[in-house]
Amino acid sequence: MTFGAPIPGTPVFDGDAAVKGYALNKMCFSFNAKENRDAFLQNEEAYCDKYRLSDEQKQAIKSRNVLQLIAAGGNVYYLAKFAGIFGLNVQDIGAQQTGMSIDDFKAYLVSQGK
Amino acid sequence: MTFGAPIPGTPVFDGDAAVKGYALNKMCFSFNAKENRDAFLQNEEAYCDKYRLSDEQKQAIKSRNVLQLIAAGGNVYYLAKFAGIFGLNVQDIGAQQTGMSIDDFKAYLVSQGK
Amino acid sequence: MARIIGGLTTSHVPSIGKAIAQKEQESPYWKPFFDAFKPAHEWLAREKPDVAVVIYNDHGLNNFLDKMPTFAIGAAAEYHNADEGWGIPVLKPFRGHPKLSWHIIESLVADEFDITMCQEVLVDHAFTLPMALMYPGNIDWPVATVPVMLNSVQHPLPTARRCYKLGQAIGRAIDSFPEDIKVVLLGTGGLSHQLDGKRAGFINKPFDLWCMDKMRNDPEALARLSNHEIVEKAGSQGVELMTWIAMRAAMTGRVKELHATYHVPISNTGGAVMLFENNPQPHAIAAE
Amino acid sequence: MARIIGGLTTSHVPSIGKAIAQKEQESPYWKPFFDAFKPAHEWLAREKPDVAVVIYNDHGLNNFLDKMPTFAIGAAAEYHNADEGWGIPVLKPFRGHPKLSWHIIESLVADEFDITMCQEVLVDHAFTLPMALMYPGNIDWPVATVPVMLNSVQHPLPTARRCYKLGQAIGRAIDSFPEDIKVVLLGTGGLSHQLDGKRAGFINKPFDLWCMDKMRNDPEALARLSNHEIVEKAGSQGVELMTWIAMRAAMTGRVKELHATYHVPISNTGGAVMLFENNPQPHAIAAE
Ligand SMILES: [Fe+3]
Ligand SMILES: [Fe+3]
Repeated sequence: MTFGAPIPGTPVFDGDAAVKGYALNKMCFSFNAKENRDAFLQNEEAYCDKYRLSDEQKQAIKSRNVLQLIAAGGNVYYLAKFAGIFGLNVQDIGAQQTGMSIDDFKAYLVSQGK
Repeated sequence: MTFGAPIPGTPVFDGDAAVKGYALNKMCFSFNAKENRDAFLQNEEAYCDKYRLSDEQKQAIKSRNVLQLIAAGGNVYYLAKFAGIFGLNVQDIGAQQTGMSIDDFKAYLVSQGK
Repeated sequence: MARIIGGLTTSHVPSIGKAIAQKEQESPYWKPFFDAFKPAHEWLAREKPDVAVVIYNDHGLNNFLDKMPTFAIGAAAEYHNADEGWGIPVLKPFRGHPKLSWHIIESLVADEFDITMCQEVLVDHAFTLPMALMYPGNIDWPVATVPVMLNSVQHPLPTARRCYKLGQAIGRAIDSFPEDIKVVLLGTGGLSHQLDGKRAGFINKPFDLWCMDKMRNDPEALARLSNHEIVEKAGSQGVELMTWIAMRAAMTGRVKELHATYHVPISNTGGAVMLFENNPQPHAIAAE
Repeated sequence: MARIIGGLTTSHVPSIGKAIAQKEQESPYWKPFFDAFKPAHEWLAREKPDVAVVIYNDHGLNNFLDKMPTFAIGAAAEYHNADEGWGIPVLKPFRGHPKLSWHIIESLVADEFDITMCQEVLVDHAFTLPMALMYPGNIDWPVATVPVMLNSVQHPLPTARRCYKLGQAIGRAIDSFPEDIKVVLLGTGGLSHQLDGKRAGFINKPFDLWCMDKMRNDPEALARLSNHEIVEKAGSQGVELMTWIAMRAAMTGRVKELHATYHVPISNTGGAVMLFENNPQPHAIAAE
């Protein structure tokens, strides 16, 4: 039982990822609520400890690096709520993951409509 | 779409009951936690108000009457947690619903094994 | 008997909510997408449906990994929107239709669909924004609603085939609802997009146009796609196509396309809108 | 390859927990029920399964009506028991087997079962007490576990036929798990009982004995029961029979009965225990 051949550059959030990322995703799910976003901003480390993040996950949170967060088991639907704390939208995180500037990433999106 | 012909003396917890009983069952579900059982015992009316029980449901809670609680939309799996607050088990609530004494109800259970 | 009068499929992205709040509907970036709904507005004003059955995917507002349903259906009297963490205005509550919800749930469970039944649902942007696009101007929602959620978060996802069958079963269930109401179907999601990984930003216009063509002429072809094929061709969030497939399969009558728009990009997504009319089959008319 | 070595079905009632806590196993009331597990103890000591797949119904500890799954499967590393409101001692946590859980979930979803996938489950007395009956003496649990929950609370309940098919699909999934482990199945619930309404206290010994006979010789017959028939004949909580049906259907090999006990009452319930051995079919052996 597997999803099939890996698709380059494309994470698949399967059972292994879910097991690995549970604490991280649970924390990110909590960011639906403003009081939790505020609590995170007030004391980031304490908040990560409360959700029992692994060292890899804490490091990934500290880095704000989406690819690292995914490698640590993060699911993009929940990670988007983490990004939201910093006012980052899906173009911002797209640019970060692809290594493009934001303008280049937006131009890339437009180019695919031609 | 229905469950079928009514079976005498046998409630069926279907969608209609679920809609009617939601607040009541939600309150009873909260009784899994000791602090909620204690809060109920401390101020029963305030606790019922917090869960927005209907007047019929409040009355049924006040009466401790299981048939009334079921008529008000209660589901026995959740109501059992309400009964638990008073140390009542399924023989106690069986006796109450059938109008038997507890000894008679227990004897009835035994008689069905003959 | 209830009657499915038609259906609308649309992309959803949170930034639509911001565009509405900031009144950017006429900006060069947003105009092509918002304009796509004008034919729907005319059609809705004329047809006046009573209930919208909204097939969508939750993005982590209502459902978490502790208890992730494959298929979940709301059966509440009211549904609330809530903060999703991105500062989009929270929209007004939506009326439910518990009787229709329970009728659909009973019919589906009898048909061997293993539904998660929900008496509370926080509806997210994938539900609220298509409603706001259909009924603009912050008016009181003129329809009751039934939310139907398909898992798009946690693999294994339901197969396209299973979503197609779910749609067919929903269609049968609505057709057999005894009240004389008009139902509009919504399918919200897709088309191609990918938010995560080094392939983030991937959009596949040829595949999207192929999907739209199949929606018109050969929806069964969509049911034959594997999940791997969909992720490969439509991106990891392109799996939201499942909502389109289920909605299309739920139209049980003769289906006529009234409108279609495709515009890239809206946010990171292939922005697509299709509007279909559904005319009951002769046998369905006979059964009324 | 994984191998299903057999299965045990048993009634569960909260008062078993009290009887264990108060060491009443030898009392006249409880002895016939607790004695029924002695053959299971010998069998388990000899066969030493690695994992128990526990098919049961939650009674409102883990699942509420806000989000009530038809079929839910745990996929966590550990499962905790908790206060259910009746003062039964909370039992020690149970080890999970996430790999087997996810394998079963993937297989079932591919087979068009619409599973709710759970990375946290509070396991209730229907899970914990059968484990305590199988492994008495407050020892460290010698098996990992996979919880499988069937909805018995909110109608529409899954049909007996659907539960039978679910069991078959679970059996196929376990048979195809690549690790060399031994799996024991548990089905916990029933038999006849009714807690609510004026018919409370209803037990149907002839029907229970018929069910036990069909478990032995003709499990398909159980799959032909309608839910209405089950409620009528087994009482409103007699629907927990579904857990027996699913567990029996999951035994994919040649099944041999090792033991059966029926004793009325335990609490309000027809107290039944059955132990089966499962010998892989020739083709299953060939596939190993
Ligand atoms: Fe989306
Ligand atoms: Fe039970």
